[in-house]
Amino acid sequence: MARIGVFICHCGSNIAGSVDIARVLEAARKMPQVVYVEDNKYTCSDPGQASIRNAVKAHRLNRVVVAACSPRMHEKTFRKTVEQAGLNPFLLEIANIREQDSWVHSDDKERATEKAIEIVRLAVAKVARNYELYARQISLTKRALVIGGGISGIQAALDIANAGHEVVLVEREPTIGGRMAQLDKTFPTLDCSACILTPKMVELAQHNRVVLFTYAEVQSIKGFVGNFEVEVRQKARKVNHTTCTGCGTCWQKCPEKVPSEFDLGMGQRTAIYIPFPQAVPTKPVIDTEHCRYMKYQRFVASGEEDKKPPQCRVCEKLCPTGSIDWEEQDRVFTEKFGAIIVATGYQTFDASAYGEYGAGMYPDVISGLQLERLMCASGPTGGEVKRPSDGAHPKTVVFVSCVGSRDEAKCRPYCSKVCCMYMAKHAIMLREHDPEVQCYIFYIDIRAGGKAYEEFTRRAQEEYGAIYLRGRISKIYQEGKKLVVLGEDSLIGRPVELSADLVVLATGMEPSSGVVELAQKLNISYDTNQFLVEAHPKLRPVETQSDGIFLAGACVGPRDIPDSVAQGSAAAVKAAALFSQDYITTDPMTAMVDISRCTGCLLCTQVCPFKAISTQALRDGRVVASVNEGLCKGCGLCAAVCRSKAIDLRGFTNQQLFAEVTSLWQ
Amino acid sequence: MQDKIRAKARELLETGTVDCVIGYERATDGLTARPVFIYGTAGVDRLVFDQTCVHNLSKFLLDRRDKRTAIVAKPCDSRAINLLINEGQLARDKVYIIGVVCQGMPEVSWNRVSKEPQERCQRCPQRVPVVYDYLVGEPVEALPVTFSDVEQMENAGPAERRGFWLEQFGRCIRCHACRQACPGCYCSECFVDQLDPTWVGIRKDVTDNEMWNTIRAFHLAGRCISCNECERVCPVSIPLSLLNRKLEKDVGEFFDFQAGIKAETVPPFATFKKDEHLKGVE
Amino acid sequence: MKQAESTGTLAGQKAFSYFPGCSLHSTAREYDVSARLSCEALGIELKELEGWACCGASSAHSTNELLAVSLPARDLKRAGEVGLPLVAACAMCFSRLKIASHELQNNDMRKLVQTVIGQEIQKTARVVHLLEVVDSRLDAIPVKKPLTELKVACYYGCLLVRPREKVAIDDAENPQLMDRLVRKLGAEPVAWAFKTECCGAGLPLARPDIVLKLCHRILAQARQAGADCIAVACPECHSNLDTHQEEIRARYGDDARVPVVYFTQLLGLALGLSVQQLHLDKHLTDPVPVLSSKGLA
Amino acid sequence: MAVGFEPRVVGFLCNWCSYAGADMAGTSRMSYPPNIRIIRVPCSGRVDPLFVVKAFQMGADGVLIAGCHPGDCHYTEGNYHMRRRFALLQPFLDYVGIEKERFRLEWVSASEGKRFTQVVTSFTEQLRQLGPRKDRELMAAKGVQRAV
Repeated sequence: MARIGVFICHCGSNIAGSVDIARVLEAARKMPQVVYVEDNKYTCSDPGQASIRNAVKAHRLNRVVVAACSPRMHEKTFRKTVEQAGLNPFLLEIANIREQDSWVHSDDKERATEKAIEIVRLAVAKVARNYELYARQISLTKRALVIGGGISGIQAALDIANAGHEVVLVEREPTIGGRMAQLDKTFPTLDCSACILTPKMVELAQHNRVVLFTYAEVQSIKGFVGNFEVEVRQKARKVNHTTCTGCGTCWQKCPEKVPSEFDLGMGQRTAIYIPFPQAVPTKPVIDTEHCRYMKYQRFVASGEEDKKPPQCRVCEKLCPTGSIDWEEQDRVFTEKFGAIIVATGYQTFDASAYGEYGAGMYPDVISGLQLERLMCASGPTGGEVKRPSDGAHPKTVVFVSCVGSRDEAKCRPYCSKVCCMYMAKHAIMLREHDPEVQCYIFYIDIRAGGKAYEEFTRRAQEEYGAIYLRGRISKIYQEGKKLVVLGEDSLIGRPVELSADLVVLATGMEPSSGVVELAQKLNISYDTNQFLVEAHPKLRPVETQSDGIFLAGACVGPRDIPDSVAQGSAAAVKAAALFSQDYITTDPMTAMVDISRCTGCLLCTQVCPFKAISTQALRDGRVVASVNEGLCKGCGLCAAVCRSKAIDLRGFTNQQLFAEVTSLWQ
Repeated sequence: MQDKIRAKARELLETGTVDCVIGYERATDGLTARPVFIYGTAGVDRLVFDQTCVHNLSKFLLDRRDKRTAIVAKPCDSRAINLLINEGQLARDKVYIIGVVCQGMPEVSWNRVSKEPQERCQRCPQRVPVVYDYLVGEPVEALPVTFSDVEQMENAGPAERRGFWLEQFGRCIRCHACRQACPGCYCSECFVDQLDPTWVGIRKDVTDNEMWNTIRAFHLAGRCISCNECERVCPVSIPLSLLNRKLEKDVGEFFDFQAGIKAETVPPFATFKKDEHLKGVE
Repeated sequence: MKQAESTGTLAGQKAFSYFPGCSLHSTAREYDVSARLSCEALGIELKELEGWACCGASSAHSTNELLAVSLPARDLKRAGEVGLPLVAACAMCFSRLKIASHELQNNDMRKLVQTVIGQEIQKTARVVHLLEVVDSRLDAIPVKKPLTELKVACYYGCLLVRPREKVAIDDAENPQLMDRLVRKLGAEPVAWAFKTECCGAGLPLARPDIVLKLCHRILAQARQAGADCIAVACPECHSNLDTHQEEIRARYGDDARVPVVYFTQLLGLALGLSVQQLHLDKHLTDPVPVLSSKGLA
Repeated sequence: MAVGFEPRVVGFLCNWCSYAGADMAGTSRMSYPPNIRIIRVPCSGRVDPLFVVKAFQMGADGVLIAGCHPGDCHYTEGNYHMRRRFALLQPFLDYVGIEKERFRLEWVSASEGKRFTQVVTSFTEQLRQLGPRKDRELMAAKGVQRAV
């Protein structure tokens, strides 16, 4: 039998001013199972709380209703109060008679009072059906998985490792470093990108608490916070990395040349390769599609006889350690983690979507990232800026901003944030490479929010002579050796025609390919632009709706290096904070299954947004639903769709809600 | 038809493909049919099939979940089997479906068979079972679906509709025969029988009856396969198909979904589309 | 108002209401003739819309928005009553009809238009361009005389692809419909950047300097891309590009001459029709020499 | 319209958006008719049609379900499920004579105190216009007996 105490708060005059407290007290006294009522000036004050504690003891109360402000305000406070009084904290309900009554009906005391009585009635009806709930403690694996080895992932992995926890970093490319490794210099300081990045890459590779899996991908993910089980697929490299010393003989001698992905087609690599000289690990992989011996093997397997291609196998012959392993296959292994950090980063927008710019049609229309490779001293041209068509040194360079950014027609409505800055950087660096270069930059707005960013873009204009023209480009076409650029200077309202040697499209950022599939595996959400969605855009920017899964870097949205690094560190702290506990305490308001009622139709498993419901086979052969409390977030979708009412939600049970509805007509 | 069913049943029992054949036999009035369970070849000749075999037998399969069973299934019955497979109640490989082509069934009651097919059969598009292992009868084309009965009710004024249904619900005696006959109603403990909370008052009051009938219909939204057994067995002749068919119509219109057509399908309440525009929802 | 049936496939459609428009009955007769003959050869029935009137192009649409919708609205209503999709060959007519059917979806606009034309619009026809119709049965075109070795610069102009939300039959910057057709006919569509560049539109009388400048660039680019001829789908584009070539040569000094033909003429040629039937000998910059040189005329 | 008729409205508000939106109306000292009784649910998707029908059975003049805007669900997709359920339930109840004007699904975010007051005000006003439910009269006319 419930013994309910009702505590009505005046909240000074906030409630008492428009609600007749005496009448509410009187009505509450008559409600079923209510054995004690009292009112307080301020129930949340120390004396108010003490009064609740005393009444619980004096009147042997086992349920408490506090009629006061919104539960969003003080539910936690009063739960603690009843807990101090020796009750389970979930034997409390709040009747919200301030935000949802006295404050909105201050003009009608009579009806505000009536409403307050009914609000209390609802709470009494509900609390009578509350029962003790206990948070569960779940053990956790203090080991983190970082997906993506760009600067953000590297930072996150290093910070977690330095905090004393084991980290596994999975990167799908043959090297870590990500997009930052492709940059020549970084704005606004013009630090050499490799000079600041490669030491971090090496530090990571050598860290005794870090395990690095490059050329590997996450295949599947099961489990929940503290207890993830992740299958990782190590793609076949055809090179034994334990014996390989990275001497480089193989990739220097390999005869097969293919366009380099790392150099974005501006240069070539061999079929056995490392993407760039400072790659980590500095050990090669064999590109099986282009390797001559692999082609030969495929040819033999196809059964055709004539014109066999050469067997090659030069790398195998020259390798001093015998590390070439033609038989190696993809390998899948399972690892356990307590937290996952997603740092899958971005790729640049494919500018061929803009027919008018001629990307892909004219060799001298290139992207910003391609220009980085042309300027980089360790790039394909040794840092000499030569245009792709004829190797000439461009003297007039036109930049086009917002290619794949701020353009709803291309389904890229967002600003990519870094392009304005890198265009200014390029203008400065091109002048430094060759003082005769004249840069024209077509922009929509100059977005240079950031420390020393605005100053940087001004320097590009004032000291390096870049000419900024506000307007969009309508067309680019080839005329002889020149590219004719048609556009508009919208500040003077006139069309502009420029003859350029090189056109650089400031392509924007978009999420890396495959991120949607990964998000689906992780069961985290992504937005219409396929960027991953944070738990709260302001207050929980590196968390997701799934506990234990964190986000860092440009997979969340366009960001520059400092922001990506900061987020990597932030996500690392979140993971480390999780690992500072010995157990994870779960919210007890989760779903539960009455197996005697469950028919096994499993509609609940289909609607659960968190994949928290799985199945369980009973001894009699029936298959019924089973809730994983670690995954359940307590939305109650399952309870609403269950026809036999076999699944219910603690804290918002069928009994409680039903009692609330019916109490209104008592 | 009957001969083919018997021959198939014999073959299935002889070869041990199944342990039992669920079909129809002649009832004691000598005119109509009733369900029969045949366990051996000796009983095979009891099987009949004609215009009086109105019952949906599929629900009997639930008592034989783990045993290999053959069943005589008309088109609507076959949809019920798909539904049960979809909802994990049956395994396809345990069921051998002897499908029969159906031209519509007459009204049948004890010792009486109507000349015209029942109204529900006149509106039924399916003439050939949607799933079967063996088909009896020549396939014919499906007919267009019509909802003129539902539309007529929709077009009546709200007060007229309310009056009509209050009268109908007022007559309900809460025998729950509709539930017992329905292949979609297989809950081990129906919400109407639950006591805490007592979802539906145990009084035979019109409001409680309304609760029962509307929620039962809604539990079959996107699941009802239009066999109309509920209405057939209703002792007070409440036009339950009018409720079920309203939901069938809306489910078809809103979600382009028909229950029981395929076993592998995602029912409308198990999924959603982010950008769907649904009538009445802003 | 019933929405124009917009979802059906064009491929299965045998008969269309045909909206020739004023140009195809006068200066662009060769477009009309070649369109009709080609369609006949393809088994497409064109039924000229009875009582069609001005589509609202040029003067109307640049001076009075309501008039520019009301004029085609009347045509759309008539076509709606016929019940067949309405096909236009003239890009201007197509653009006006398409925009009007878009505007009529707006209840307020429709009511206003109804008071202007004094008729109630219950149903309008789906508006399609002839290029879309031909494209819908591309695989079924019975090519009798492949246009081998003919290099064609496909020029779409602006009206078929802009504005994107209301009209576009293809990508606005690098459309492919005509390129696909030309390739199917055995010719080679050249890659060039001026497919949808402005030809100067209705300005040849008011500002011939602009028209000459724009056309010069288009013609020069087509030549530079190696085109033997330019294919168009718009009488205005045709007139601007074809009729000013001598003036352009006089003004700019370079020989940018290149024949300009309608895509329907190329289509007809490949279907086995003769130069004379298709009026290919009526253009100011004569395409016959280049066609003869490829053995096509 | 009945004189002095005050409809009784049951509102199921999702904890994360609409309940907070109702709180926001309070903290901003906005005002709306006091006819609504609010039941807090974790998510609009928690609302079982049973609760809605029960409320009408008990005599509610109107039922409001309010949740996060599409795309904003705290549980990512609960409101989408509710939207489907509502899309079927509202016309179905209308079909059995509980007018569709009596049952609403609205999206109210935590910051939309203003919108919450507008929703409640317009809903209450609509129900006032509609008048009380006529079940009793209709039953009398049809001779349907109530249980005692």
